Amino acid sequence: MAKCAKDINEQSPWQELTPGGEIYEGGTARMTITGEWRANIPVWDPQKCKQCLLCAPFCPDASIPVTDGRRGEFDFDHCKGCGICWKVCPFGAIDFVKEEK
Amino acid sequence: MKNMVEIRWHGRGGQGAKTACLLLADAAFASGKYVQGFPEYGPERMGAPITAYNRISDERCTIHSNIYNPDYVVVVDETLLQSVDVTHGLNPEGAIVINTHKSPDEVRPLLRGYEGRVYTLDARAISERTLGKYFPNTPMLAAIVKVSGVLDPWRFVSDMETSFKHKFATKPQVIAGNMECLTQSLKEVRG
Amino acid sequence: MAYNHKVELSKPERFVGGHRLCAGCGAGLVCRGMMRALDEGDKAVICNATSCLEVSSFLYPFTAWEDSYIHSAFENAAATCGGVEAAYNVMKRRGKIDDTYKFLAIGGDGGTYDIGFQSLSGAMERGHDMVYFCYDNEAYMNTGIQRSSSTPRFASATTTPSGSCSVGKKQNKKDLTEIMAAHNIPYVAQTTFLGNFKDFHEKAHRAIYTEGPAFVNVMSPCPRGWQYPTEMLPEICKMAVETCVWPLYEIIDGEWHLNYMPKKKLPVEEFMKLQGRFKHCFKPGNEWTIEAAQQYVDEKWEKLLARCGK
Amino acid sequence: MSIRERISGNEAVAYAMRQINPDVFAAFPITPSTEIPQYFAQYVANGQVDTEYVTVESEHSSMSTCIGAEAAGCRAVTATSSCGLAFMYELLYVASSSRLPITLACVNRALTGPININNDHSDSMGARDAGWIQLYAENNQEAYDNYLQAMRIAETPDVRLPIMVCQDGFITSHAVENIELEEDEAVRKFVGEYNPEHALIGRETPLAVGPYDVSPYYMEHKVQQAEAMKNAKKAILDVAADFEKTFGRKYGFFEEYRMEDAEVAIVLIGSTAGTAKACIDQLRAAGRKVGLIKLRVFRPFPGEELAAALSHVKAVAVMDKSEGFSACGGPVYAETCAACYALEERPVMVNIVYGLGGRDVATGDIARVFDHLFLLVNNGGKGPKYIHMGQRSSAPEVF
Repeated sequence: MAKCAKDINEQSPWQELTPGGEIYEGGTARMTITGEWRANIPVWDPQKCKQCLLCAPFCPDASIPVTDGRRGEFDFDHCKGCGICWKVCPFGAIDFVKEEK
Repeated sequence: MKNMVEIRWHGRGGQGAKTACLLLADAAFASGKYVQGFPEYGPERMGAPITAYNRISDERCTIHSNIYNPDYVVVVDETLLQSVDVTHGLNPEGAIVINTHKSPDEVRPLLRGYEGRVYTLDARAISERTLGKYFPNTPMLAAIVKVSGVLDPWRFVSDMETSFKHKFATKPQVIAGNMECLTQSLKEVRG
Repeated sequence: MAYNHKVELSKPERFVGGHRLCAGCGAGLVCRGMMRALDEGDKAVICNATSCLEVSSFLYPFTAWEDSYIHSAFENAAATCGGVEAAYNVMKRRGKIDDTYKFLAIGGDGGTYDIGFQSLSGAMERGHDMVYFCYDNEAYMNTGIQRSSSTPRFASATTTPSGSCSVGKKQNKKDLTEIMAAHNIPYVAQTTFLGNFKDFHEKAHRAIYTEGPAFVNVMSPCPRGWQYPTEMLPEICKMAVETCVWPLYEIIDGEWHLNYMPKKKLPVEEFMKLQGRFKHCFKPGNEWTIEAAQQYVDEKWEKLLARCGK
Repeated sequence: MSIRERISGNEAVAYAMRQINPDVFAAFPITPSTEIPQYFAQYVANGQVDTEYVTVESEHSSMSTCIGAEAAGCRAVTATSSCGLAFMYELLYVASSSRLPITLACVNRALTGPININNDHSDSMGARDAGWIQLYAENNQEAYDNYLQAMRIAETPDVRLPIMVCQDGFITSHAVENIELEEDEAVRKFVGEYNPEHALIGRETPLAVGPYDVSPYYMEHKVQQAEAMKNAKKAILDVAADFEKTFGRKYGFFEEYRMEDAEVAIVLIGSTAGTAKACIDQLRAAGRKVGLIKLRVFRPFPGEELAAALSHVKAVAVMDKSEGFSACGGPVYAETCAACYALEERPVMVNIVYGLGGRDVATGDIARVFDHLFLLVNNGGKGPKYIHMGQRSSAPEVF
């Protein structure tokens, strides 16, 4: 039986799935690339950014990583492009533009 | 079924007929018998007529139906005689015991032609005298033990003492009254 | 301890990206904020009512939660949570575990105000040491924006659509926060997403670290159901508070505290005009709806002020 | 050493629960199972158990509480009847599909409506497809013994399914009878500890329970559940064998009573089996070859074993204490017929729906069933197959 989400997929036979659909580890949703849903993309300008971190708690997709009180580049694997961060940035450090794919 | 005795109790909700039925099962169990004690349930509340049953035998009885042809019937409340056919199916070789101050001959006309033995006991008087309150179930329990002969009466009294000591461990002062109630009841059954 | 935004935001994420909530969904913000309010080192079990959140955050085999999580049904998150808490108590008593666990139930307004209300009320009355978070987006969004008892009057929902003979939902919103306060539990609060999330964080933290049952009602806008562009969420939350449609307050051990007094209470239309679900209210002839909405908000606000001793 | 006692079926189950000292008990009263949480509350009040006793506001929440507690790694138990079980219906499926071995004492009562508090099997039969193991008892002894075996069956690693331990409301639940109880220590040793590998709390890794399962996974998870139910058959027999070795009383999927050379037989569930045995003894004494199969296990359904046991019989009356409203027979009949279909020579089979809402069944009623079976043997099985017994009627009926 597969113990890890990474070993479970839509080709797995029933014998390999966890009973009752249990999962024995946290945060496996990270494997889902929801960044593909995006039509518009936030663009962060570290030069303009004052590291106030007002954007970070407003991201529904936890896609503004913060380490030791400073934000980094967006997690584009999971950012769905809602634009909230762009709206809440008081310093114009985030732009929100059509994404070229 | 070897030596099986079937008993039906008639009472009113709240009077203790069910308790008496279970106490009889307890007493018979204590004397080494196989027992069943079970009430017939409805949604009724205090005061409504209720029925309870005992089967007592020397080997396990597997039957789980109500009792339709009892060997004995106990009537815990004489006012039921007006409304309930208490002798229905009662074995003519058996007997009925009724809680009343009247004599057996006085109540017989209310028994819809039953021709078997009739016993009475004034459970109210005994209960009020010995317990200071009206608890008809203890006297009627003694009465059916005596009438049915299903248990040795004096063995029963001693078993009950053990049971009362357990039941009233926190208020031992009531044990003597209960014992007195049992012994007087055994003596005063009229038939 | 005073709220330190940078410290709180630097904690490891306990509700991670990759969940399948809509872009801009308020529920994601509740989950992140709620989990951030846990002290590091404390473990948690999340009990989730069937909802948008549930189907989006634990789609086999992908869980967005770093902590233990259980979904059982739509109407029983609180009772399920009570069961987990009961298990914890007995395991602690029998010396089977050492860790500290916190128990968080979460449901939408459907699973909280409506179908899960009995379960919630029962769990709160029994006094389980747990917090129930309601992410209140004011309709059954998971099934397609049907009205709930939390939907405000005049909002258009798919079962109370506006039309030539209808101005949307006929009834006012149920005041669940007040009902929960009437349970006389140690902590009840309502909040939403504002500024640096201080109000939300402090309430969530207080709720989690209050012994006994606690309830936090979070207004959580839904871009699809409320019909607004996703990026407008912060503005809508701000207007909900500035118009007093969604006042910020908490009840600690029976004492009512107002957490925010708008400098100038804005007219309710400032909140309504941002959302397509109230669009019909702004049509000629329907002015009365806005007046009625204003009157209702005013009455509720005055009552709240009185309760908070203002 | 067994303890000779006389207690009711409800007290027997409560007594077993006290001996096991489960982790969590979720309690809500409903007639006729109410006494179980009452007895247990007294054990809690007296410090005889240290169970977390949760007095919920409904059966819905009692099953929800059990689900939470069991997933958290605990033994969770509850008791209910009738409408209470129906109110849990959705959660019964959650419990089984989440593979949580919860133990539920079901004191069978007619399912409304009209409302009725007396016994039949419509409550648990309604839940027969919910993925729960179901054991049924004839008397208080079996209710007690089944309860002692339940957790070990349910918690078997390749089973992990919830279990319902059923007995007949009032008929056994409220009837005081002789019983042999076992010593506390012996019971605790037999039942053992529960330490599931994964749990919501107290483990190195977190556990997530109850996902949204898309189509590419759902069927696989259902097959797992079906396999688990098949595995339960072995677990039931294994635990029964150990129970017999430990306590001396023998159990299987069903009990065959005087079936060796029986020409006709009855198949039924629950307390009526005792009444039927008394009737069979009388008929046997008169030289009539009659027998009984009393089903103890209805889920998993022991189809092959039951068919084998009926293979030599000429006519069978399958007696259902619940109406399935299929218009062609009750659930026990349907499953027994399906099981016997594989036999090369099948007995004549009829269904008798009886005892609904506490309608009493006496030995005479059973005797009439046997009479009817002999009639069917002689007439080649002609006549109705779906029969009700015990009702008043203005038209001629089989019974």
